[in-house]
Amino acid sequence: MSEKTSFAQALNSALDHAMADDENVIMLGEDVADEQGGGVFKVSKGLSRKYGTSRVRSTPISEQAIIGAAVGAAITGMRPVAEIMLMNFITVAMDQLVNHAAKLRFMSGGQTSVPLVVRTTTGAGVGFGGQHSDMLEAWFAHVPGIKIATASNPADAYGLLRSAIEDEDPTILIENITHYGMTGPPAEPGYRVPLGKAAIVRRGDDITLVTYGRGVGDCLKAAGQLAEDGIDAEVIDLRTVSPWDQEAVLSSVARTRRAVIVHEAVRPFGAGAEISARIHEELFGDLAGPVRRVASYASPVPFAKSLETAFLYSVADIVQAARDTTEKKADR
Amino acid sequence: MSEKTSFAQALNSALDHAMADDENVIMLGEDVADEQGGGVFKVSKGLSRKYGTSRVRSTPISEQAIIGAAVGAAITGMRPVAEIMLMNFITVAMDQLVNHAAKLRFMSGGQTSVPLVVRTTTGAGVGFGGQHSDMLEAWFAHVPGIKIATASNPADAYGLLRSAIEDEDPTILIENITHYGMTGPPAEPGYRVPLGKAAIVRRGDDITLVTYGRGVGDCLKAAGQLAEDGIDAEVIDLRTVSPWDQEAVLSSVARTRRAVIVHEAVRPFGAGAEISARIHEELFGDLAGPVRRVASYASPVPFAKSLETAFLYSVADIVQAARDTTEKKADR
Amino acid sequence: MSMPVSPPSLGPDLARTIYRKAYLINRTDERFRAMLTNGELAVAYYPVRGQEVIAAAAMAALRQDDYLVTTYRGLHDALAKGIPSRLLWAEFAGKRTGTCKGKGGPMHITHPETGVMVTTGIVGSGLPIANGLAMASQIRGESRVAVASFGDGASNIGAFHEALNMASVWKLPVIFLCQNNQYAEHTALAAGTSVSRISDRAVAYGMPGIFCDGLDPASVYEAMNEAVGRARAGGGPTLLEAGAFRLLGHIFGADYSYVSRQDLHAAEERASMAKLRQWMIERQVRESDLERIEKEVDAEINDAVAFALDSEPPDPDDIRFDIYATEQAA
Amino acid sequence: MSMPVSPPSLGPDLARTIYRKAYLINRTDERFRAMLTNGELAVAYYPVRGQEVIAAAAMAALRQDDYLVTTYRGLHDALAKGIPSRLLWAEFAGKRTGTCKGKGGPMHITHPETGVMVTTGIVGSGLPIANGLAMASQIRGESRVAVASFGDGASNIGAFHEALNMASVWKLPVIFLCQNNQYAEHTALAAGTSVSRISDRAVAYGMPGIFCDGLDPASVYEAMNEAVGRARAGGGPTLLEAGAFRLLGHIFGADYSYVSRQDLHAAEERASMAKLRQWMIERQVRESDLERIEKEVDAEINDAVAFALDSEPPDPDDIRFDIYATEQAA
Ligand SMILES: Cc1ncc(C[n+]2csc(CCOP(=O)(O)OP(=O)(O)O)c2C)c(N)n1
Ligand SMILES: Cc1ncc(C[n+]2csc(CCOP(=O)(O)OP(=O)(O)O)c2C)c(N)n1
Ligand SMILES: [Mg+2]
Ligand SMILES: [Mg+2]
Repeated sequence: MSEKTSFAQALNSALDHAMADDENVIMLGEDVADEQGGGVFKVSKGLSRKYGTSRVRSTPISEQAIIGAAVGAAITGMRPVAEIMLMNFITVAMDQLVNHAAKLRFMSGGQTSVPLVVRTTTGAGVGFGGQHSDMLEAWFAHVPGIKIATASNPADAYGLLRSAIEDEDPTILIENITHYGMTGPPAEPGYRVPLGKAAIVRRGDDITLVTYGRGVGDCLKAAGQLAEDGIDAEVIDLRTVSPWDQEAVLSSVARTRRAVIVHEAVRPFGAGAEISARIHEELFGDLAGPVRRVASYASPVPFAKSLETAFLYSVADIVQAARDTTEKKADR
Repeated sequence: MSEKTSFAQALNSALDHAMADDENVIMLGEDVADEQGGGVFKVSKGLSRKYGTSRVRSTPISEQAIIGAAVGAAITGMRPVAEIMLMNFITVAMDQLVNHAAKLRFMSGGQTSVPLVVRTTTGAGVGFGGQHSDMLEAWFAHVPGIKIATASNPADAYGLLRSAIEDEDPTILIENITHYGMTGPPAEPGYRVPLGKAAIVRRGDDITLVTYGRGVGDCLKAAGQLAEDGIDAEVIDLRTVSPWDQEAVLSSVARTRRAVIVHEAVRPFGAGAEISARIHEELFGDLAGPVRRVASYASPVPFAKSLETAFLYSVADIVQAARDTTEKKADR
Repeated sequence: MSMPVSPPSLGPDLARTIYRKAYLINRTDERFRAMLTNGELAVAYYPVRGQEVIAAAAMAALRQDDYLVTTYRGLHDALAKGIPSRLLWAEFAGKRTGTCKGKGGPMHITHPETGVMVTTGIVGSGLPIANGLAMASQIRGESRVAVASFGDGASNIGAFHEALNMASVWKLPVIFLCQNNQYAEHTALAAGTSVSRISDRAVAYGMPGIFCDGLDPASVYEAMNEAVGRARAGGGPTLLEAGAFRLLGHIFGADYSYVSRQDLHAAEERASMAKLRQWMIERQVRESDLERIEKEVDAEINDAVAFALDSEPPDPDDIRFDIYATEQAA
Repeated sequence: MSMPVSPPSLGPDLARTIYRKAYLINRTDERFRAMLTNGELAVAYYPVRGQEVIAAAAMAALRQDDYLVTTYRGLHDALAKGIPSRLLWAEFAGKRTGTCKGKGGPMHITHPETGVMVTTGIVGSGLPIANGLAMASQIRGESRVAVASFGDGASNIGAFHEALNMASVWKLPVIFLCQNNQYAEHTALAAGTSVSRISDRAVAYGMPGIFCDGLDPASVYEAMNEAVGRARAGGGPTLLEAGAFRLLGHIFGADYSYVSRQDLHAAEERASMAKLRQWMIERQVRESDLERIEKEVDAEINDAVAFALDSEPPDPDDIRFDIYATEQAA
């Protein structure tokens, strides 16, 4: 148990254990079965050999049919895990997710649950350019009935995926493409990350950095630099973007009186806007300065390295925003 | 010119005049030609008879093909106006809009423009239920490269549509399904509503109500009620949701020190969050109280009248939020 | 359209069942439209007149536990699959006693007990979902089949294509039932569709493509029965097209002047209930049986209408529930 | 696959043109992979080895102002359509001097001067866009045609279906060129596709479906020429499938062990440049001409590589431009 595990291995174990525990768990997606390589990021490696190609199905290139099949199976009580290779490809399956998966419980008056999971990956920084790198969590956060989450370390990836599979509602899990090789302590098979619950990954008293996914590592780095200036930052990993843990965030910020929200998605109309708006709504009189947001530049994701770097926010941006916020307070 | 015109007629005139002025303007969508009724809301009535079915094309039920064809034509320099009958159907065409229309200019290094317009309608209140009523403007506002706008009266509908057609970038125009019959003064053929520019539709000093589309009428009603309490509300019609007129909003709120944002879309992660976050970011020290948001209930749109009414925000909600904001100030 | 003598499998018992369903559909549709006309109800409604026999005969080939996914124009399918009239009427009227507690409405009827799993308002989206139902049955080794009912216009949308290809590759127990009523909203078939027979598209998926006469109970029943049998036996999917003609405008109240009075009268004549009645009598169904069925159905509808009108609308507070499995803070 | 004597339309001039294109593609692909191997470049790259002749011969049937939409696996198409090597190499290397100023990269090559309007990374999405190009030509009364190039796996996605139906109904001047290389990523054709010949799907759209041998310049050229001629003459779209075999893994560096060495060697043999050379010589192209072409092309590539390597990367500030027509506040 002291061995380290990679993000990809953690996901693989979560799928493996979930399939072993519950025969209603099935998988489908492009190239996910072993004959097709066990997933292009090897997350489903070995699973079709172990559980058969009836339960682990490589699909045609047909994302609407993939999600639709998952929806149909889910309302009969199965727990499908569908893989959409890259998040941008979810754009061809929005109807099944938004008009169907998210709404069938409500529109049926509670008669049909849609306990499906969509795993997908994305992220800038690997040179995949404009159509393979987008972070679209804010779209789904705006859709009542669906949940969206993303892990920042292998153990949480395990725990979130298992929780999502066991959850009665449709959940989208975003895996950051830069994370697969990241290693960390493995999770026990019983480990679950409850949906909707944030984790305080660093305690601090002077400012709250609210983030998720890739932002967690960056915020921890920023917190280290801020500590050198005597600024003691608390770092919150939301883990679930929607529904998000308002209580954890608000109680932290009520104490620190300052907050910076960090995410990889472009800033305008991103998830950070809701979090910022809520903090101001609830803690207006208590804040020492405005909540800041650090996010990527509002353009499509560029190809050339120099531009991709200009696109992505940096740790320095977080540090700067945090300093601005704390200085603002000194001004008042 | 003193005659009143309906919203639908205004849109029809805008299309008519644009097609007369520029032969690159074409239309496509389900049932838009006269043989198929001139559009299910009659917005394109008479146009195929006038300009021919080569320029005004009824399409198969194929939203990906509709938007794709518009994208292809646009990059050759045509100015296609595509109709997506109801906004929820845009979910099957997200790829063409988000991965292509929004990005081709950037990804081509500026070689190809995508001057297309997508007209679509939606809105709760007419009993169309969960899959025909969603307001999805926040999704597109989060996509750099695309613009999204919506009018609140017939003349603006004319002016916005004409501007959008003449614009070099892809623009989505949302028509509220409850608006088609609304009448108002017609626009002169030269009238344009510049994209990205808000209108102050009521001047006031005590609070700024920021809204668009259906919210404008409701905010004006609320402003009337607030006036009875001695609260003088300014009402801003954003008209373009993205890119939005930050200057107009910020300079108004800088003066009134209070703001309420109103939209029909559900509140969480809606467009109001960005506006709220920006106001706080820019005017933190000047605000008399937190910016409030009034929006619809975070559920799918229900069918039964009693539930649909519970879903939609009401004028009373706006009044209440405005009072809360002004009272909050008294407290401090 | 001729009405050939049916093979023995469609005997009087089955014929009676089909007549009961068809009559129920026909009367329900008419009653509903009458109530819309006189203002007792105000709901977007997609009439099913002209397609009664398709639903009645096709669903007669299914078991109660077989799955169905249908569309906004789905009253006939839902009734034929067996949803109790009271529940359906109450949902159409937006009442708390309806199948979906008034939350879904006519476009989103769901009733798992009778296998009606999804009714969708998005053209074509039911087909991929039907695959999922069929896949669940296949994985579990059940003999249940899934049916996706959809229109001719829907065969032009991407979801149709993806669903048929996937069903073929996986040999799913699913029947794609295309009710070709010649129109997609106000667009005639040829103006939007590159083939005149939707079932010809089956070639592109390596699956059987069958056309049947949607006015002939035997033609529909036999074709459906064969497709269902193949699916249950592991033989994979079928694209089954039933020819019909939409006898009313797309949606209640819509213009329908684009069809000539003459063509319409001829179509109405072909699809008349009197003709169906005559067909039943030729199939050895007794006149007295038909009369009994009609009486029973009329009473069922009266009862259902009264039930729906008497029922309470949802409480505004109901909106808080059924969004997620556990209630969330707003 | 046999290489029959071609009809007179493919004479020595055209043969030389095709050879030049094919050789350029083959050498560029090889050089690019060599540079990836030795670390001079680090880019996601989808090799085109085995599909050189399809692009070379198909694009030889087009005019420069005809439109092309291709995919991530599009190096061959882009070169064959005529994009200057320098611009292409510079874009692949992420330089400011590239076709797209380094903003697009290899997956998004655009060069309107040579008709390369869109290169998409989304499977199938190019087909609806090609319709739009063709529609523009049709409305303007031009004789330009549009070509959508895509893979076998793409024929299973919804956009393919919608595009072919629309093109047929509107008789658009578009050619759907399916390069069937037997694989979609790591999924073999039969594992994902319900037909073994993609061109058989044309029946579902009432359009001609033609299969040609993607290793035979004459077979490809003749089929393409016929389709282009039909499109220019107002005869509507064609689904043209060119048979091939992907000679390398899906993406540079990907596992390809799932194809047996034996099958792979046989396929490599069939698709060897030596064989193409031999074919040229049989077509009365002189050895000395081939040598001259090869020398010129080798020099062109050397020049382009040097140009790309010497060019500057984009300035970080360039990100602000080309998002909207007029620069916006961030
Ligand atoms: C994706 C999508 N596009 C458009 C619509 C609007 N619409 C509703 S019904 C309809 C026509 C469908 O025709 P067909 O499939 O033949 O079914 P029918 O109504 O004739 O039963 C259209 C276009 C929709 N509901 N969904
Ligand atoms: C909509 C979508 N789904 C999935 C992918 C990932 N993907 C990239 S290439 C590819 C295989 C495509 O196969 P094929 O169409 O045969 O083209 P080939 O790569 O063989 O040229 C897949 C699945 C994608 N780019 N877009
Ligand atoms: Mg129809
Ligand atoms: Mg392929």
